[in-house]
Amino acid sequence: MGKTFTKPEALSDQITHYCPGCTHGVIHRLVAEVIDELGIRGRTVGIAPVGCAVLAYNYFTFDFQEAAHGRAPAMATGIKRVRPDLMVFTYQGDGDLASIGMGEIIHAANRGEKFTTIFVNNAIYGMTGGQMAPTTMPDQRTSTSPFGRDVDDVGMPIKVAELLSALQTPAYIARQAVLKPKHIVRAKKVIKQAFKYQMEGRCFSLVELVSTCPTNWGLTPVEAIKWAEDTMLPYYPLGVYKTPESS
Amino acid sequence: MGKTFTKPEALSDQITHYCPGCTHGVIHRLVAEVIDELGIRGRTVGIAPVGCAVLAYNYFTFDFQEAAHGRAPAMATGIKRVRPDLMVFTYQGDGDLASIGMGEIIHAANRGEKFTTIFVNNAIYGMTGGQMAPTTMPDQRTSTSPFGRDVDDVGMPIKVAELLSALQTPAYIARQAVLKPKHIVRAKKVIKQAFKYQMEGRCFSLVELVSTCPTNWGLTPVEAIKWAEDTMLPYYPLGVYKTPESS
Amino acid sequence: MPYQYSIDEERCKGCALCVAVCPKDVLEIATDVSPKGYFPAYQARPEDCIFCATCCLMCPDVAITITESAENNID
Amino acid sequence: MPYQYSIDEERCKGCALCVAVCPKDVLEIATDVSPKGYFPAYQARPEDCIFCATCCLMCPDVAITITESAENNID
Amino acid sequence: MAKVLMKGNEAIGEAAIRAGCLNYFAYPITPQSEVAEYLVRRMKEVGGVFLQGESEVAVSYMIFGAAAAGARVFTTSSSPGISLMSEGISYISGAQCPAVFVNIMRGGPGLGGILPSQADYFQATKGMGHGDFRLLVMAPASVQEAVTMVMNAFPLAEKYTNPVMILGDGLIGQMMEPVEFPDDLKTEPTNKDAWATNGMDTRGSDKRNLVKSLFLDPEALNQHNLALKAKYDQMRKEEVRFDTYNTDSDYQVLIVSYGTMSRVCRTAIDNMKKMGLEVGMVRPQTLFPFPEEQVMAAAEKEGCKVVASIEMSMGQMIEDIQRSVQGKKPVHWYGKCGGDVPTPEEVTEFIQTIL
Amino acid sequence: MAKVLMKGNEAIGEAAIRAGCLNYFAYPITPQSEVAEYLVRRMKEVGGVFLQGESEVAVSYMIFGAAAAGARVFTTSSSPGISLMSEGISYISGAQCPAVFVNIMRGGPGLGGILPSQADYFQATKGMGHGDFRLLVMAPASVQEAVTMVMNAFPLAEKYTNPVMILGDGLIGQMMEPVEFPDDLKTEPTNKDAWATNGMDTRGSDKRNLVKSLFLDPEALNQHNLALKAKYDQMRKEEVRFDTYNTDSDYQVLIVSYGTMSRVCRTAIDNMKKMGLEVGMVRPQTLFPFPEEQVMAAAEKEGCKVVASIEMSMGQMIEDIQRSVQGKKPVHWYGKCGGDVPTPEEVTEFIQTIL
Amino acid sequence: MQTEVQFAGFGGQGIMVMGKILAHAAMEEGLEVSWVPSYGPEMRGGTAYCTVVVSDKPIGSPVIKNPTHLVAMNRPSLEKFAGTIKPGGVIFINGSLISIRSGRNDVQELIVPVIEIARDLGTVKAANVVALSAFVAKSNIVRIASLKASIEAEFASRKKLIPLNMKAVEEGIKAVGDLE
Amino acid sequence: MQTEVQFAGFGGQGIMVMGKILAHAAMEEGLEVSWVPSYGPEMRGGTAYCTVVVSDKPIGSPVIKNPTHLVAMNRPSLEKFAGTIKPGGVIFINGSLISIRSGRNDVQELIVPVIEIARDLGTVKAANVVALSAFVAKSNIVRIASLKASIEAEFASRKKLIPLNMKAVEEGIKAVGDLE
Ligand SMILES: Cc1ncc(C[n+]2csc(CCOP(=O)(O)OP(=O)(O)O)c2C)c(N)n1
Ligand SMILES: Cc1ncc(C[n+]2csc(CCOP(=O)(O)OP(=O)(O)O)c2C)c(N)n1
Ligand code: SF4
Ligand code: SF4
Ligand code: SF4
Ligand code: SF4
Repeated sequence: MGKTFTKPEALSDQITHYCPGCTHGVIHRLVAEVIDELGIRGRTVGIAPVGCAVLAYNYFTFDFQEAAHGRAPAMATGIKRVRPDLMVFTYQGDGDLASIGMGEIIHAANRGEKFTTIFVNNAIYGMTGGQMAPTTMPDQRTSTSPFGRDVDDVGMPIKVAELLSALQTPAYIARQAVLKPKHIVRAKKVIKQAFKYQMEGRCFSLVELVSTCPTNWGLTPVEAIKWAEDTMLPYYPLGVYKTPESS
Repeated sequence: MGKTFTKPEALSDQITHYCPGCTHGVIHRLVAEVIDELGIRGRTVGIAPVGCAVLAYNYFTFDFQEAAHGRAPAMATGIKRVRPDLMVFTYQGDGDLASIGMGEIIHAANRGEKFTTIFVNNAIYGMTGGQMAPTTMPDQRTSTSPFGRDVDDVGMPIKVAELLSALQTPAYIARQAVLKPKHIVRAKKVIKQAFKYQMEGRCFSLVELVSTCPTNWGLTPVEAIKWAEDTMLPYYPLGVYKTPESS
Repeated sequence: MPYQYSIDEERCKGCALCVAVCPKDVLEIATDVSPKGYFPAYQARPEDCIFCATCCLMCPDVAITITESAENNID
Repeated sequence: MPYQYSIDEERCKGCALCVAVCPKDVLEIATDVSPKGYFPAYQARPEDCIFCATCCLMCPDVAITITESAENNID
Repeated sequence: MAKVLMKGNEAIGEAAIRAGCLNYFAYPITPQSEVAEYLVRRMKEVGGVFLQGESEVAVSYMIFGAAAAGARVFTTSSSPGISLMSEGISYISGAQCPAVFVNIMRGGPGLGGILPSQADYFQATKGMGHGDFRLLVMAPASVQEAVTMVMNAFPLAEKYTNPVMILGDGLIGQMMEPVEFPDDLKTEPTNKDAWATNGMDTRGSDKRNLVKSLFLDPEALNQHNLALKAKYDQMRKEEVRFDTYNTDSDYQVLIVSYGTMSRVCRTAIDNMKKMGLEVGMVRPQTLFPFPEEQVMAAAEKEGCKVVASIEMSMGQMIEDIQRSVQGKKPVHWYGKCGGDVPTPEEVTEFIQTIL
Repeated sequence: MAKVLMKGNEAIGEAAIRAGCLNYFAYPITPQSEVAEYLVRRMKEVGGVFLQGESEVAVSYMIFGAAAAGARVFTTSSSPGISLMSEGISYISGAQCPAVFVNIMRGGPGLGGILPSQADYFQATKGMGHGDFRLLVMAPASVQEAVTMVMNAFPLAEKYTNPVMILGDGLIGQMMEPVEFPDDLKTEPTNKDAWATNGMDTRGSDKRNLVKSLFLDPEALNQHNLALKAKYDQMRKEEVRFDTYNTDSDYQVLIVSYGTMSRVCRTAIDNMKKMGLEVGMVRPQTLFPFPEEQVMAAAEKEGCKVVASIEMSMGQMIEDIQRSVQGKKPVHWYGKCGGDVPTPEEVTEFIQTIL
Repeated sequence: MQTEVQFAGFGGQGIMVMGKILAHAAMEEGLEVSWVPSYGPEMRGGTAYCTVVVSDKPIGSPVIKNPTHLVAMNRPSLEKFAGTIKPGGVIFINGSLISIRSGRNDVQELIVPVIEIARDLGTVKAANVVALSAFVAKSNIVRIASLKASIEAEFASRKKLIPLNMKAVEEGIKAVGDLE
Repeated sequence: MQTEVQFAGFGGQGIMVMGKILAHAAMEEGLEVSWVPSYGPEMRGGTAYCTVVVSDKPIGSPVIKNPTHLVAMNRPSLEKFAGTIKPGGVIFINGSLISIRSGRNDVQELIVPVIEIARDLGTVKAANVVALSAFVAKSNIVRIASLKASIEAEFASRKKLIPLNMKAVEEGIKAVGDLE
């Protein structure tokens, strides 16, 4: 009935620079576990974003590239076009993917580039000290929305999974969370499915993960989990939004 | 029973540089008529794209700015934020808006910037000699898809009206055509409605117009109309996709 | 009939879109070239014109105008 | 019982997420600071641990490991 | 107004407001995000415009659109963000609109680092984008000077209808120093009716204005470029600013240095004086136009043996110094480019090696 | 292989393939779109990769990703498009990946025009992006030379793990001239296992590779920049290329000119010879590294009174000439920057005015 | 010895191809050549120009202010370039579309109604080859054999057009003969 | 005369504010000041440093390799900076968290258990003000009056905290007295 648990091989021993309770760490582990289970570590190339995960390459034990802010999907396109046999994933935050990188992710998805995107939605810019992101919730206070996000002034939070699902090209698009153990179990499943579609050369795949940034939210890790559940989950419904079969 | 017809005041006398039968000319006229009818010529600023319409400013009789390729929505944002009283519209082709300018149009729409976009979808890059656009139809031959657009390689044509309608911020989004007199009548209606929403400071508004590029399609103007009706209209359904009321 | 119909040879690029949409089949494309190097449209059967302005609506180059006028001369 | 449970003081950042998810309320946060400057988690009631690995699942820092082992010593 | 202790980034934001610039568009990037975090509140107080753009590319065109509509407008960013504005700044220069760009430089190339650097000298003074254009570039050496330069930047941008860049290293943005602001607020922008697309009704004119950079006729484009060149030549005549230190001494070495680096050099010069070694310094305050004659004159001075370009970059300003000195004296380079500002001790050590 | 009559843009595409570069990413822009229109067919024939990116920004990162994965890759664009690659090229240089960028220059700034220009000299040779990096820049004066330079560009990019830029004016792309291609195809890229992220299995190694430009530790970033500087210094030593014309005569004037402009000068020099006026020319084939010593030597030559920088820009290369000549001779500028290439007659006229 | 030919006309008259065929022929004769197009927005619909430079030594400036010869396929082109041609050169005039003359007495004018000739051959499309052949026959810049070879190369992918174009060459040459 | 103070500790200990209060106080005394933070990713969670330079003439280098004084709020900071301080300077040691000593005999060490003192005042948050006050009392860089005024200015927006902090100042000064 009991279970053993140890660090996956695709994950390095390095202690992360992430803040206490930051769920980036959980997501890193899930990706590493999937890569181990699929046995693709030797042909995987990860692409780190510019964001708190900029140092992600220190925490994985396979080839990595470091992208410019928002451009990871273009780099992944470059790799997959010249080396379709490599397994490529981008790891991007919401400022990276949904703000400066919007053009790149939409076009990569629309071309059906055969790589996988792990999209970490923590509703804020972590790395630079808590500015507003396109995914910041209505009335959420950030360093550039100190009075709360005013949707009349800057619009509604962008639902990336839904937006990308509106494209015509077949793809696998899912949203999960890493707030509770049950989410984490499901998150791993969809991440694995996303990589499988890539292995089959089927389609572009993206997994959005509702995540936390206790530091810039000004909450304890436990409070942050609660806030994300209460505030983000109702606006960012979890589920599989698109599959190559459905499209 | 009869009707009179003369050039609107907002349109200059200059003969356009457009190819014979190019529907850019029709769209220019409709915009000019709407501006005359709303009596806003004196407070309107148009923004020309980089594309065949780069010289659009020669054909209108009010203030104009010339944007960089794809960036008209950012320029319009700049104007509206500092001068909300001005009536601002961008005039953009499909390469301009849907390829290089995707990030700018999505974010302007999502912030709910209160300007109007006239989006000319002619399924190709006209100005530069007929390269493939994100809106190029499956199997359509262009100078960069000489064997026809291969959707397995570069994905499906992007449906801009549908994509922008997937955003959460209230907006007015419609698609019409300028292929037949009946389309043209309707097109003018939606363009007028778009400007009205702007006048009321209600929301962002965009009108996509299914248009032609006889020259780069390698067809006569009359054949081009036919091709657009037969090929484009089924894929790009006409109608109003979103209103501030509906959202 | 108080309307005056005219096609501006300077503006017409001979695209023939007007010809295609005219409900009364009034218009045709000229056989000789205009100063601009195009073969312009003209009213081959002006007497059939009902001044519905459909051609005007279609013309991308605002080459056609219909104005009211006392006498009925068509050029 | 063939499992060995351990929390690596070097890795633990004291976020308490494990504490929050433990179904048996086994874990608590220490009152004294670790060499890393954090207040790490520890098993306050190891005897209640059912080795469900829920804490491992939740831990962002892979600080908790459960391995099989002959003897049952918990540190 | 009394002295206040302020962080450079915040002082820059306040200076813009004091200069009557109530319009700010920007995208966050270390080490200058505090400008936005300061202005998001201040602009609300003064009824100005604050918008976080989706990217630096977009921001550069928001600036273009607003400036072309006749507004006084500025943005701030740091090295990678400025690179993304390359095309936009070229367009704004070509279209002759006034705007102010602040670059709080960080280490490069690429992602580089976030600590102080001066490695964008070439970009700011020469190759900011495609085509023949120049920015008027000012380099502050203290928070107070940053304030003064920002306030001067707007009238200069409007005088030349050309973008002006404030080039500061990370420390200028991050340091806190006492600053004074003039009390009078210059909230009235200059009249731009002659060219701005601010609406015909606004101007009460029925002549429409057009802001563009396209000139399809080659002769027209050539004339346009000659007109731009004339503006840059005028800047060379009228806008050169510089400062000197210990140049009345019989210096054997002339240092040319700017920004925070020049302050380190000042300390080094004091130390060397104590050691009996006289070193003079010319500190360019404008990097374009570069104080060519002044550097030449200082280098030619009797007794000066060598010239040293001391920069937090791998040898960029040295090219302008070499052009200025025209081989009259040997020109050496010393610098570091990783974020550690060279110390006075290191500068002193280097100076001794070239003597 | 026999001579073929080919348009510069197509010859450039073919040259890349002959150089073993089977990967091309680009975004259309006049006057170089024919490269893509040629390669979309050829890449299919040779089983290479062709992709039209959504923007030049994206293309620069497709190039980065592909190069970092160990592929031989290139792109082509024109002035505004190159500006949009500014950040990307800085990243690629910082991450030390080999890649080739072709800029078929058009008039600027901003949208400017689409006719030939050389106004991106500063950008290519100095301020391409933020941070301390240089591109190796080659400037062809004929279609055949464009072919040769493109073919040399790839090995050079790989030798220095640094981007190389081919800087041609619009005519180089649009002209048709006879060209010869070597028969042997260099399809085997050099071994990049030491650094490329081509997958551990591919390398049969369990050491992972990492391609990045971030160095948070200031000393590490400084060392990194020193290492880059060392490469650029090596280029200065080993890669300078130039050509001369009529320099064995007793010329009174030395012209420095490159690209199509230099061919106009050659005709002008012939004409002036007939008029009894001897003029020599140094034609830089590499703009970085710039042939400083060669220009200096040619300028110092007995009898040479003045030096003339003749460029299709408003005075950019002249700064490198001034640095090189170090005041030994006066340096004048003549140029046009709208698309009209100055004629031999105009050059002759100018030369007479400076004598 | 260097000769420079300015080709000019409407878009769609095959101006660029004429220049290319001549340049190719000269290249095959071992001469140096440059073909310089006018490119730009005037391309769209409007006019089309190109210049061909042929020389026995490396070509300096490919940009020519005063060409030695002109081939004018429509009136605006003649009006624009007639004055720029060097004395002694050949000015070819498409008689089918151009009623006026160059107004130069220091050049050799060659007027051929190429459209009619081509129409008689079965397609006006061949008018440019008729014009080129007549011009070559007059100016002797390349041998007729080289011209033919070059045309064959140009139409290699559309072989069935070759006989027609060979006829066009003959007619072009004949037209010159008839005039002399 | 120029003095330079290095403040160092964990993030969250109020290091930056200590420096700011000192700099502000010196400014109000009409002196030149520069406050230079360490910024960068180490911010996140980890350590926090800042340097304050106070001088009677314009400040040259704001970057100081060998400061005259050190205020070390945790052990790593003391270990890192103890060796860099100029002879004769003051090294303040947060006795509550630091068991070791600077190992320097050419400086004046000042060890105060600021956390306990602050806790007695009601909140450990005040520890930094206790430490700063003790350090100022020892180093005399600014007058206590200026220090107090500066603290009042710092807490102007949270006035109710001022009395507590004034007590903290007194306790800091007292702590130094007790040691002498
Ligand atoms: C071109 C450019 N612009 C801005 C930045 C500054 N920057 C670094 S990370 C970041 C945002 C990070 O937020 P997000 O993508 O949400 O990731 P997180 O840190 O929250 O995980 C920004 C704006 C940069 N490095 N480069
Ligand atoms: C940065 C930049 N990239 C590319 C170009 C070249 N360019 C000019 S117009 C154009 C596309 C025009 O196509 P579209 O937007 O569909 O408008 P159309 O001409 O079809 O009306 C391109 C790629 C440019 N001018 N600037
Ligand atoms: S700042 Fe936020 S996202 Fe970044 S590491 Fe800390 S908690 Fe995680
Ligand atoms: S190229 Fe196409 S879009 Fe452009 S003017 Fe001609 S027909 Fe219209
Ligand atoms: S539609 Fe207009 S342009 Fe076209 S043929 Fe008719 S009149 Fe002429
Ligand atoms: S979840 Fe991990 S890091 Fe957090 S307290 Fe528990 S063991 Fe420590």
